[in-house]
Amino acid sequence: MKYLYYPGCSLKGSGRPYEESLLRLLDRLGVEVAELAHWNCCGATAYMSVDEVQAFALAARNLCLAEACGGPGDAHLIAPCSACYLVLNKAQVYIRQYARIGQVVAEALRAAGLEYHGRIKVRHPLDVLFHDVGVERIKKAVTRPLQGLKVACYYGCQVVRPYATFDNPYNPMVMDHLLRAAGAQTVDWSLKARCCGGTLTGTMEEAGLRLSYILLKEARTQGAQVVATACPLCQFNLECYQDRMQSRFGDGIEMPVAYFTQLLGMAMGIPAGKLGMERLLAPQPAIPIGPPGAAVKGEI
Amino acid sequence: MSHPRITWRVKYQEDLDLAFGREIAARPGGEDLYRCIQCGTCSSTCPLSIYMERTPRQIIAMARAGFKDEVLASHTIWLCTSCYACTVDCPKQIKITDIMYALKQKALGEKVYPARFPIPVLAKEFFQAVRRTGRSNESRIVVRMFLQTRPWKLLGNIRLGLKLLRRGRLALRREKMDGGQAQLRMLLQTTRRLENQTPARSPPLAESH
Amino acid sequence: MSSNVTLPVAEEFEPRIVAFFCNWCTYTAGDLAGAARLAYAPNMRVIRLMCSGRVDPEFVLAALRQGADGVLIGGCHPGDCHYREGNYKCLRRFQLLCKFLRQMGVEEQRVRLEWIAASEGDKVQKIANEMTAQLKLLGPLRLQITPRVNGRPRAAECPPAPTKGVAP
Amino acid sequence: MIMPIHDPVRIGVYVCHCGMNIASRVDVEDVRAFAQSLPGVAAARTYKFMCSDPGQEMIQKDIKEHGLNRVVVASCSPLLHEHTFRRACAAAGMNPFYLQMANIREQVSWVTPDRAQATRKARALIHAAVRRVADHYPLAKERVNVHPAILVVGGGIAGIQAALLLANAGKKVYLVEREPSIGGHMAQLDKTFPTLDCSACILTPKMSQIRTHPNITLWTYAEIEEVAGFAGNFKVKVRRKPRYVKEELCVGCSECVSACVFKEGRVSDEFNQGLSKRKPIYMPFPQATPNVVVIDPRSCLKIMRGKCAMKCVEACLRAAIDFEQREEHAEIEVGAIILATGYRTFDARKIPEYGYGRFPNVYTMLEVERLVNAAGPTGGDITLRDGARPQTVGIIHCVGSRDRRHHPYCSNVCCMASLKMAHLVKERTGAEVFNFYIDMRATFKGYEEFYDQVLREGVQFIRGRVAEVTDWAIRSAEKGKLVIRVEDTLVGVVRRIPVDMVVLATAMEPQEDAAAVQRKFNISCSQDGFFLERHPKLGPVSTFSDGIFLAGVCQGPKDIPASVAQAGAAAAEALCLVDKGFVEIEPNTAFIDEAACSGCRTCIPLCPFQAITRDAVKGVAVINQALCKGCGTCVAACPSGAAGQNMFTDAQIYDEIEGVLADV
Amino acid sequence: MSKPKVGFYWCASCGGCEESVVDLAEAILDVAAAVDFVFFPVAMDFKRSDVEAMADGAMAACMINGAIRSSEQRAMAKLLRRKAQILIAYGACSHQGGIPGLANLFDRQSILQTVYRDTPSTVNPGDIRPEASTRIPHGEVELPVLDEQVKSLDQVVPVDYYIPGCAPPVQLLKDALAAILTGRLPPKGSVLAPDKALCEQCPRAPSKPDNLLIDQFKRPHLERIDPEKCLLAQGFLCLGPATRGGCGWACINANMPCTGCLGPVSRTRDYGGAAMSALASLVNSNDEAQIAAMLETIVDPAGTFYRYGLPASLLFARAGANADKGGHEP
Repeated sequence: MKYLYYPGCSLKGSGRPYEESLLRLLDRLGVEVAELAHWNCCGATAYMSVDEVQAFALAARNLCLAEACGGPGDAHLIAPCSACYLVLNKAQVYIRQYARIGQVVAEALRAAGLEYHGRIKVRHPLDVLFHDVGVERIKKAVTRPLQGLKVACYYGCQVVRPYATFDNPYNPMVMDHLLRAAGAQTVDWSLKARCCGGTLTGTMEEAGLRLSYILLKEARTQGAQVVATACPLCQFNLECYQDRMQSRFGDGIEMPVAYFTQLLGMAMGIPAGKLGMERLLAPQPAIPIGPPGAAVKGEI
Repeated sequence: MSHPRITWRVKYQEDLDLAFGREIAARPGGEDLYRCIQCGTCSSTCPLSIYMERTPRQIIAMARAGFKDEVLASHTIWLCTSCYACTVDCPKQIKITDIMYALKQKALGEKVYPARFPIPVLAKEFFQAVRRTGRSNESRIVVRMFLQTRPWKLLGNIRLGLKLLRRGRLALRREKMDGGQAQLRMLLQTTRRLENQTPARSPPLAESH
Repeated sequence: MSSNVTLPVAEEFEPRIVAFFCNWCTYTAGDLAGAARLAYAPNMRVIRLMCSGRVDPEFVLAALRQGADGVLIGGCHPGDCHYREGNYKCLRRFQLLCKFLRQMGVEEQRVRLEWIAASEGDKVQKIANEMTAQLKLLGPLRLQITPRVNGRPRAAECPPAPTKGVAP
Repeated sequence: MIMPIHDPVRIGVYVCHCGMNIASRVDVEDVRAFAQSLPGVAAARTYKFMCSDPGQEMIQKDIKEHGLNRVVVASCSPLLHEHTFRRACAAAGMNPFYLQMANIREQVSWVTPDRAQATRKARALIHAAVRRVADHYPLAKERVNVHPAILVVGGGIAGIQAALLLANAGKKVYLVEREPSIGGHMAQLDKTFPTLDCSACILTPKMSQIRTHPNITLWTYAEIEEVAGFAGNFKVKVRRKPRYVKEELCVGCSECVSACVFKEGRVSDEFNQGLSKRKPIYMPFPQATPNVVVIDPRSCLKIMRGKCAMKCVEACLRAAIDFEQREEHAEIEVGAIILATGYRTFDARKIPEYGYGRFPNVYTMLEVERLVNAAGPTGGDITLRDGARPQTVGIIHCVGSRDRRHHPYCSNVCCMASLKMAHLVKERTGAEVFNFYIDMRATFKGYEEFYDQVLREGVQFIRGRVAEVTDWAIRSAEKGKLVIRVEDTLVGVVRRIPVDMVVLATAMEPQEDAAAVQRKFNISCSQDGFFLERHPKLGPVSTFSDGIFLAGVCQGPKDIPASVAQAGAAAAEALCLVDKGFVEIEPNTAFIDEAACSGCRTCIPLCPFQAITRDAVKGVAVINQALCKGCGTCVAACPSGAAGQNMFTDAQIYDEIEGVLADV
Repeated sequence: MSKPKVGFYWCASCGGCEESVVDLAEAILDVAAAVDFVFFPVAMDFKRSDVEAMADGAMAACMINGAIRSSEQRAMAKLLRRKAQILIAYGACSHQGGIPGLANLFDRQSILQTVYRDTPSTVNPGDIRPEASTRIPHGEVELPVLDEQVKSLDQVVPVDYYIPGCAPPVQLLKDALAAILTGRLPPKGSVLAPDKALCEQCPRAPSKPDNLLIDQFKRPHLERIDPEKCLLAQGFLCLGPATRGGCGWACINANMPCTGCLGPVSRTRDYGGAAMSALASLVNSNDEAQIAAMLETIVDPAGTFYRYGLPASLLFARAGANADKGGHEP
């Protein structure tokens, strides 16, 4: 199966390591992806607060473009950013469910020379890796297992609810399974899907930073050596504000925060440089890498 | 010691705006507003409710009772990060996140948010940037937001900015679409025109059970 | 005809819907909608039959001929028929009839079969509203006029004689 | 059959105001004047309450004085008052089947807010009824004798009560229960609210009466296979599962259980909600009725593998154990059926936020009932999984109830059950007890007083639906506890309350096989999946299938007093039917016009009741009137118009179609 | 006493009805002896002007075969109605619209387009279409105008009797003539044929099972047909159960299923509706998708169930924008 790839604005900016590691990883696993040409902003969260119909129109344009290059059947569009993932899915639901939104969007699309038939499946990399590629294939590709590295898998909010169906919104496990396949040990914690504070870290530090801080603190309490994320905003919040958390809460949290794709890539022996590891601000995860060629043992 | 200051508090019905609740209920996602049984699940599942001067449950009660001014001026709606926990947990399946969006839109439309309050400014800057270029450019938006709200904060962020810049995670050039801008402009213009004609604020066609 | 006749201001088109409801499920659901005061469009007129299996495609065609813009058949959910299988017989006929109606240019929204259980008063409301709205969008069913001549109608058009008590 | 009437048609039309129910939305005077103008209408009147005595008398007077031979009543649904007006017409000497009703209340005034539109629709429906009634012809109801026995399905408190009442009235009763013992959920409870009587103490005597009553045949471990026939004459097939123990020989000494090769229980004990283990051969619970052991074929070595030392057989002095026992099938005839099939409890795993199944100390209410019970797995000690006593207990109401994601309805009993549990926990353990409720519903006799008592006992009440039960500790006092996160809505503040034990008041929901049972008995379910009563107020225990009645929670969540009361009502209804001795059958049967039938046989395979056969001599189809139930499927299918249906002839239906469509 | 004057005219038809008269064989001589043909364009040289010259009611009886589709046919039907005491619709086209009536699935515009432009064999570079009147060097010539739809005779003029069939069976014609000559006619409006469906006395009736349900619909040109067994029981769409008898089972005897040319019995309002109801009821499945799959094999319900009678059906013609007016029958 061939996939289309919708990076979204963040993966071209602060989320560059996510894009780099994701594309390398998919390449290594033999998953073909092509970046959607001429894409625009998905219409995410902040946009929705100003005008949700325009937000849906933005999302719909991307879906139309994807449909146009996807051929006649259903096409799969990978959206790695949680906000993009949510908005692209939400737009599909609302266009269908709310007649007037559907009409406005359809008419506006027509005016722009576009038409949407509803054939796009918006997918998150977690979903694709777990359900399409499968744990077995990942296990096979692992050459340098993570040797019991204790990882706190952090999913964040919008990737597991309310439009995602690939995992349990209360106790998601897909990332845990993937990283266990790479030899990591994942910690069981209750805050996997709790909000990281979103854009509040920049606008309302007291609230936003505390949310991120709570996550890091609980991850450390549960014994995690690294937090794995699946969303550029989560990663940014958890990683880039650690010094500020220190000054505000007087409690030093030094915790490596990496994209799950980076960790998987490491396990597959992809050089750190190719995975954007050096772009991380927080301390690099001290990853106990197994000898080359070692296989993952035990059940996941 | 002075006596504690006591004030009287009462709400007269004529000072309430009952149409306000109906208007919110008429927006997409607002359709179940009047179904709320005030159980408080939204408030307790919300990770930010601890910062809110009124819990989401209270906002809903006030919105439908017509406390328009209090609701729109409330910080609560701006503290919502759209994590959708309330929407998923609500036993009455009220789309609370959407109601918060509707209230934010209303507040922006009526310009009743507090001055120099960064969250709505960020939303607006984001909106403008996407309209102009089709994509958002994180650094520019953030800089503009700080300039408008708390310029002194910008200094504190310079260090972080530089760090990111060194690591190639901060794009100084304006992020642009690789073509299709004209089409996008047409799309957004038409959407706006159609919306001004008849707002897309109708209840859903069919509810999925 | 003179061309300067002033036409009355066009009223909104009010479609006419004939509904055949089975006694046990759908008609009861209609009563329930009433008891719950679920307001719905006044365009649907219900004819009570014991079972949706009693619905003869000829009834549907006759209703369309007589000026109905839509026909709704309501029966018990599959498996719930009071007479075990009447609703399935209805489903079989309905499917063939629909195929024919498509050939005749009758849009699929005009003739519908819905399973509505005795408890689904809200579904009666929903479907009456939905169908009325859809028919308003479609406009009147524009059947070709068969001019009826002054003479005696063909035997096949006579109301069947044997069951008639007395000529009105 | 068809008897043409040669008198000119004289129709009386009676438009009911129904107080303001119709008159407030329909211009009844306009409708009356319209009816008066229709051809064949000799009289048209309105009245405030047409179903009242003066209303009926008005119709009867007109029949006599105006020589009416047809009557149209435009009022409520025919399902409600057709019988009333038929009786009125018959009393005035008119054949009752000359009546037609136009439903201008449920179909018009109650659902059409606009007065002009409502009036227009009422006119159309009356027009159709007037057109149709002209085609009516006289019919007569047939009488069929009723079989005097009664079947009660389900041996919980409702079924027990109904069976005893009927048996005491001298009726033969079959009580069929699918579990090995009767008793139902009530047998699992410790105390009952609000009086706190011991559940077993009040239930056990009734159970033993069932066992000994000469008029009752009790079949436990048995299920209904098939139901055929109709009110007064049901034929029911019952399948009796093998219990591998001869019921007539076993005296319940349980020597076999002690002797079983399994020294300890291995199988999760259903009666104790899995909180203890039982052996493959077991007594369901001490007061089980019949007091007979049963062998579980899914765990017994002899049955599963064919090899076992069979110590149980050795131990039984009465040679009651019989591994050769096979399923038995019985066929019974009954006149009436009472369904009392009960409920099951909501699976709390479906609300993962509450951690049931993940955190060991999160319990369901029914589990804690077993813990409290002296005969339960802990001998009545309320303990946590590790045996410790809880210091703080949180009871969460509305788990799965009042929740559109699961059950939108209120389960009715949980508030009181939670109050009772709060009282028992506090009394037995002295723990601090928190009740988390959305609304407190304590509405029957003595309930508010009980609430008051529990309040005085110092139980904490927090108004708010719990969002989450978590083991994520923030403060040190929360370490090792279950933290309940809730908004105290009366204060408007989010609270975190650490507790040792969480009790979930899970919803009552329809039995897993409710839909299958519903189909078997040919009744309806309401939207929530419980069995549907004929009328929510006036027919609360009847169903749309005559002769089948409902008792207990299978009709909707209710507590013990309500179940018992409903069982009494169902028993009374069944008694009325059986004692009357006959039922009258609606004459809406199908018939064949022999002169028109070509003998094409299209109708024959379509009849669900095999009522149609072919007369080989005449070469035509013949409908057996006794077997025909009047669905009309054959009539619709007949390609040459030879089949007809009384009360629903083609002519009547075509006239109705034309009537509703005529622009009026 | 002079012999009764009789007319015989054709409208939109194939000529088969005329053949059926020839099928009277020697009996035609008796007919010729008993009546006086005053108008019979296919056989005798009378002109329209001859008919116009007659007094109204001059003909004792006139039979018209063929459907009505053009201005000329309409005019002739009206003329003959005036001149005849008894007007008989002869044959399926006149009775119910017949096979030409299937044109009501299309509008006139698209029919003309197909015939004068789209068919592969058409060479019509100037896109020339028939005109009501055309100027030629010798003056003006006129052509009949094609109506929007095909109608049965009684949709144009009042009809007294119907002789059904495509073409009518000889026996029905003989019986009708005898009835006319002896004056022993049934009430006006009657179809002069038995009022029971074809299955009655069908030679294959004994082989029809009592509990027949159909698992698969077969098409006669694709399968071998058992010459003894009930055709419906073999899965062929035989319309005998819905069709008026009186044809003498001609098709059945030729090992072909009944296609319904004699039309419905008197108790049926819509022939196709009744036939569809009966046949669909026999589909042996309760599964929506399976039913649909079985009905897939009935590729053309309109052509199958309304082969001889679309104009006489309740829907008459394809609904749509080309309706004469937006309204309904008054």
